[in-house]
Amino acid sequence: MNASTIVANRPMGRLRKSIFHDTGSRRAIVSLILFLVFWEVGSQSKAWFGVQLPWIGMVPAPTAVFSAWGPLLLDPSYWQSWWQSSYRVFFGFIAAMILGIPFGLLMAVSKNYRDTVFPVFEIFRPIPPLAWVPAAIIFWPTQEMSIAFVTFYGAFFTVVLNVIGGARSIDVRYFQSARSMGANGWDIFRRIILPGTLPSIVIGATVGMGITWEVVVAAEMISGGGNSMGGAGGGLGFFIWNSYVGGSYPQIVVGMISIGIAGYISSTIIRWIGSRATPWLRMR
Amino acid sequence: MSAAQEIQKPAGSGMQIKAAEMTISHVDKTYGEKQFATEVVKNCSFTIERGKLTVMIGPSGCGKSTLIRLLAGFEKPTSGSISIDGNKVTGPGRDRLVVFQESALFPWMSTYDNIMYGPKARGENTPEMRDRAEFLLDKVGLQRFRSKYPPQLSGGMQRRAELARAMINNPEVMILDEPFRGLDHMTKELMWKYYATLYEESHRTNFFVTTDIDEAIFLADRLLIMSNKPTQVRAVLDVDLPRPRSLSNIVDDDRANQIKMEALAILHEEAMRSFAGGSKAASDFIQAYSDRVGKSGK
Amino acid sequence: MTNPTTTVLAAGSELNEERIVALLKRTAPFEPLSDQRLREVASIATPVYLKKGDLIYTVDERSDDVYVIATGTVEHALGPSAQATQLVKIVGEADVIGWAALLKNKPARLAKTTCLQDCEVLRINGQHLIEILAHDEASGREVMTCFAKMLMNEFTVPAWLSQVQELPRKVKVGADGLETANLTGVSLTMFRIAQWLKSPRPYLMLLGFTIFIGLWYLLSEGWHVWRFDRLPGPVEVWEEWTSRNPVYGISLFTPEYYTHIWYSVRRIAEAFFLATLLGVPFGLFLGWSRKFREYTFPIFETLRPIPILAWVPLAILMFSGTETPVIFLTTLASFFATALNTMLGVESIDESYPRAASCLGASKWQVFRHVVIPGALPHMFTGLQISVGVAWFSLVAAEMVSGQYGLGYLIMTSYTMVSYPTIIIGMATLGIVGYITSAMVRIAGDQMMQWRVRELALGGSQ
Amino acid sequence: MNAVIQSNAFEAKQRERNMNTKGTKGAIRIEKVDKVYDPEGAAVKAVDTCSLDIGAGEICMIVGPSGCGKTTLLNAIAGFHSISNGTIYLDDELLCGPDKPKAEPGPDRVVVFQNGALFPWKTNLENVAFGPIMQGTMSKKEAFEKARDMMASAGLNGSENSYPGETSSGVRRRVEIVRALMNDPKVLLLDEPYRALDSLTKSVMHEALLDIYYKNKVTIFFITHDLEEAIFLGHKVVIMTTRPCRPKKILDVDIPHPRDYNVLTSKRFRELMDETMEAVHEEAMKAFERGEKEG
Repeated sequence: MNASTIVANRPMGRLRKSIFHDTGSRRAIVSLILFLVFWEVGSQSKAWFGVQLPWIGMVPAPTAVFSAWGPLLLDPSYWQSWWQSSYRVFFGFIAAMILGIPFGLLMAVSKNYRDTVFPVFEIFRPIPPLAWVPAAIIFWPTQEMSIAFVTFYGAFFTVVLNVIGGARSIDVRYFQSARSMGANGWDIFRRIILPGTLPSIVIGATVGMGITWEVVVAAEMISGGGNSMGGAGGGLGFFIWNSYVGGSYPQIVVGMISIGIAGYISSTIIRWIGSRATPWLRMR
Repeated sequence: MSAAQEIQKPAGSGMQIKAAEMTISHVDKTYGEKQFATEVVKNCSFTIERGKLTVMIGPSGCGKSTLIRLLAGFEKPTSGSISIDGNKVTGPGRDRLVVFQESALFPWMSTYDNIMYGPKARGENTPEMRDRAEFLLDKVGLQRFRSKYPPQLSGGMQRRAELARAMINNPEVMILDEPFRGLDHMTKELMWKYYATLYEESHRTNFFVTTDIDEAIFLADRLLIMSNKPTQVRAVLDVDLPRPRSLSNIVDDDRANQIKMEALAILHEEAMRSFAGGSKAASDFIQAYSDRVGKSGK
Repeated sequence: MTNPTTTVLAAGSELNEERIVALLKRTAPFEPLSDQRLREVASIATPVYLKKGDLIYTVDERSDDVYVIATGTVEHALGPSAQATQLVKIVGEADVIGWAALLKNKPARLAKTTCLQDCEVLRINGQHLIEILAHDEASGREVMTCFAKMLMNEFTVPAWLSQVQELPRKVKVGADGLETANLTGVSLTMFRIAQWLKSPRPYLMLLGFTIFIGLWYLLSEGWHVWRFDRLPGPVEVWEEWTSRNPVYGISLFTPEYYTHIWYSVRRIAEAFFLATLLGVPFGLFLGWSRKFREYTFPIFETLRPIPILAWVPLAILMFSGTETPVIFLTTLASFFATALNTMLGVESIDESYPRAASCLGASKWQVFRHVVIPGALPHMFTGLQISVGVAWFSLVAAEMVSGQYGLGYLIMTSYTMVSYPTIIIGMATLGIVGYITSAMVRIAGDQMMQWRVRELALGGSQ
Repeated sequence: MNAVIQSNAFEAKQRERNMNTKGTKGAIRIEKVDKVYDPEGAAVKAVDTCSLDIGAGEICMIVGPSGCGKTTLLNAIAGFHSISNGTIYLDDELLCGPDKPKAEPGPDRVVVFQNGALFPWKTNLENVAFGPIMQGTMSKKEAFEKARDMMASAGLNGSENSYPGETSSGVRRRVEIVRALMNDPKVLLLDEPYRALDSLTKSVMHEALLDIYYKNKVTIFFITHDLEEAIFLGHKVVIMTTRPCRPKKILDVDIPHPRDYNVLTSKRFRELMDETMEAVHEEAMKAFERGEKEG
């Protein structure tokens, strides 16, 4: 074989390559199927073998989950739960971005402001957002507002920290070149600090989105579950809790998977917006 | 600046080239306080002559970058004065422009936007400026890459874009801090040619910092050899080689080699001098140097 | 400083100029000098006569002079701080000692030199010697080169960075020559504190806290602003917290308070330990073996987006009792963070490291042990820090929903019992304990990555 | 302290004696090697029918523009990459060929990497002793002892217990070369090791490398894009074409070893520079222009 034959073999090469690439996804499929089978066998162990396996034996089987899911898809209250949770996530998240970005930028730009505010900010940070739930319920007039507050709080710190980190990691040479080309403070803020911080804002938003979902679910479970606010207005977190309380165990898993899907979709959206906003990071 | 002289006006650029002269007299720069103070620049005086390419060479870590920050006005000297055409430098200004080590192109702007940054920032987004940007894009051969972002450009192209970004602002003094550092040797040589041509066409006042002796000799009109920390000028050599220069001529040329030897001798001595408190690079150098002394049988 | 033990005899001694020049000629560093220069050197040399056991100089004295030994032998013992290749050696005729006097920064003496016999020694002022050498650049340079070489051969770099705390007075000797380091640990810290107090930072910080607490006070207790009046104010909280006889039953003086803290901390410790034990090896294998990753990562990624709290009912179903579900949830949260970051750590290792190891003859397993694990450490510890934070997050949530005792439980029950100040006490305690645990992880990380700490310390100091 | 000077004289003599005899092992024969990269089916030819003979104990300098495929060749010899065609022999033993596209990496061919690959988590001494300990050819104690000796003879005593991150880049490069030599390799493969150094430090490093070479006589396969460096160090300079990479011109440098810095301004050196400069620049220009197209 010489060089020319290799080059001529390119289509073959491409085919081989694609098969090779496939081993990755094939293995993924294999492993996911194995996982489902294991889960099914484990859950059905009592029915099939008469011996209940520990832990996994208590989990509803995938077949039960799917059969419970079917009717739910036609149930408007299920979709209302989706809507409720997404709505809360959206507003909590937007609020965190709207307040967190300027707050972080201000801290990054003004040293005095940072020295004053940051220590106070730091003592709040290690307090988990859910610890705020009771205080929020006491303070805010409606339960909806207290959930929104805790949601906002969860994402806020991540966003602010990322903005500060991003703004402070901008290469000092960028400021120096801008200044030596005659830029004023406002121009530096608008054209250097803002775009320079954008990648970190995107990262902060992606992480913050994940946290928001965690918080929303928890808040819904604690407030909706603890208080009998009830009904379909509780969101997916409450849906899970309600299924548990009502004894319809397969629905718990349906709720979990739904939240997983919702979380995945929202972070994909954030990532997509992020990559549109930072085209220079998409090299080539 | 009123005292700046108009030297020449290359066809097509639509720019009036102004060139200024900078004087650095008895400048000291100290960081830290009391027993923690480090003197980086000490009693340093020299002039960057009008319309000439002054190259400063010294071992790495000798405080050249500090000097550049002082010249650009990003920092203030502890004592002494820096003036441009007789006016004291108090802060950064558009009469002086710095091109940095590695690339400092804004990664979030396309090549064209980067070049136009200066004019836009000053609110001079005029047709005249846009023409000038086009002219410079052609000049550095980046017309086809105008809408690419810097990470999409090769190292050599980034440096060329950076030169264009600096030139559009028509600075009276251009300050370049090891602008070709990090490029591979061959690309570097090509960049020297590019840069030398740009300089020969306009004869701005240029101040160029490097650690590479070949680069220095190829480019310089005047060569300042710096001492180790605290930085001072050790020697000034006039590089009186004819322009335009070509690399193969420089390798052959006896005069160029003579200057090179002269400069090397001073640099070696400088490294020697600093062995007690100097940079690591210098102490490496010393060691090899002393090995050589041993080798030649003394 | 003068040495009390040395005796300088009057002029007209046995060491005349001729002998001195002849001696200097034989002395290694002075060889390149011309006769005339040697004579100049001789003119500034003072002959000194010493008895057996006399001290020429000792550690930490000021170094002004260089000594050339004319007759006799001298024991040259370097102090422990010098980190020399050879601590004690005997020097004799035509040897030079005390060249610290020639160094730029004039470091203090590094060694103790004792005469082993009666000796004749030349004392040469270092400053004057350099002045003479400066007259004659070419050969002067060679003399200095020779000194430089002697220096390089004799010293090693001290581990001064790791000794900052113990050594009150240390001397930095390194590839970059000699310099006195008056930057001792203590004085440096003092200096930094002084700088800090001089800067506006501490006062601004104080201002920040004042504003925060002041606002809180005014809104809740001072002016009773709408809705804020429902929150307990700082005074009320503080009084409750430090009361020996708390109104709502929880304060610094009630054992119950510590029971709650103990429960939470114990759960965190258990969960964190379990998650690290499982997550680190899992993450390492994920990053190291492509096959392993392709088989297991999809499952990992399917489960990861499900919020931890969504697991609560399932956890209650799967595990009996109230304690195990809480531990399970907390462990699960930490596990994801640890495993993911460890995997990223392995992926971040520059491919030339495993290549270098394999071309030095390391087997696959050795590469894993010596390259993959240490290389992934920095990311791994970032992961562990995140993991502690996440653990607290889920612990509090889990304690609120189910479980007994613990700070989350305390906050929730205080809410239902309408003992509002206790809620704030619980939150503040959570903040403090949470901060301490993550600081502990950070310190452990620094301990395990000395190489990184030292690298960063150096980067910061230069 | 006279001893210092004396031992130098002794070493110099030793060196002169060694000078005339090149090493006896480590000859590399590269025959018609091709390498095609195939990312997503788009075949990119990195190396094209490349044949090259490197004698035992020779310093062979490979010059070519960045990204021309020199490193691919080095990776093939080291055993990090497979080749598509052709054969490579080391001392008449097959390293890789049609039936065995990828060589086994081993301690007989040690690579010094472009950005340095000293393990930052091990001290310099542990790094140097790494090879023998891994191979199990020495006990830990022996390995450390030998490492200490080797470092001392390369003028590196003093940095044994520092971590690489604490030492200067020049020292790091020397430690890395010593780490390679610890394994008594037949071939030393250097991939632009001095690229990131400033030119003063670089000149020091060249002499240090020659010093080590005079003591050890290993075959050196050295990739660079600096022609001056190539002629100063090499017995043989191979100028490569830009991608796909193939020898364009092979130059024997007839300046006698040992060399020192005076060589740089000697007449013969300048002649050699002249002779090759054009060829190199032609290729650099090609790569430069193509770099634009690729962008």
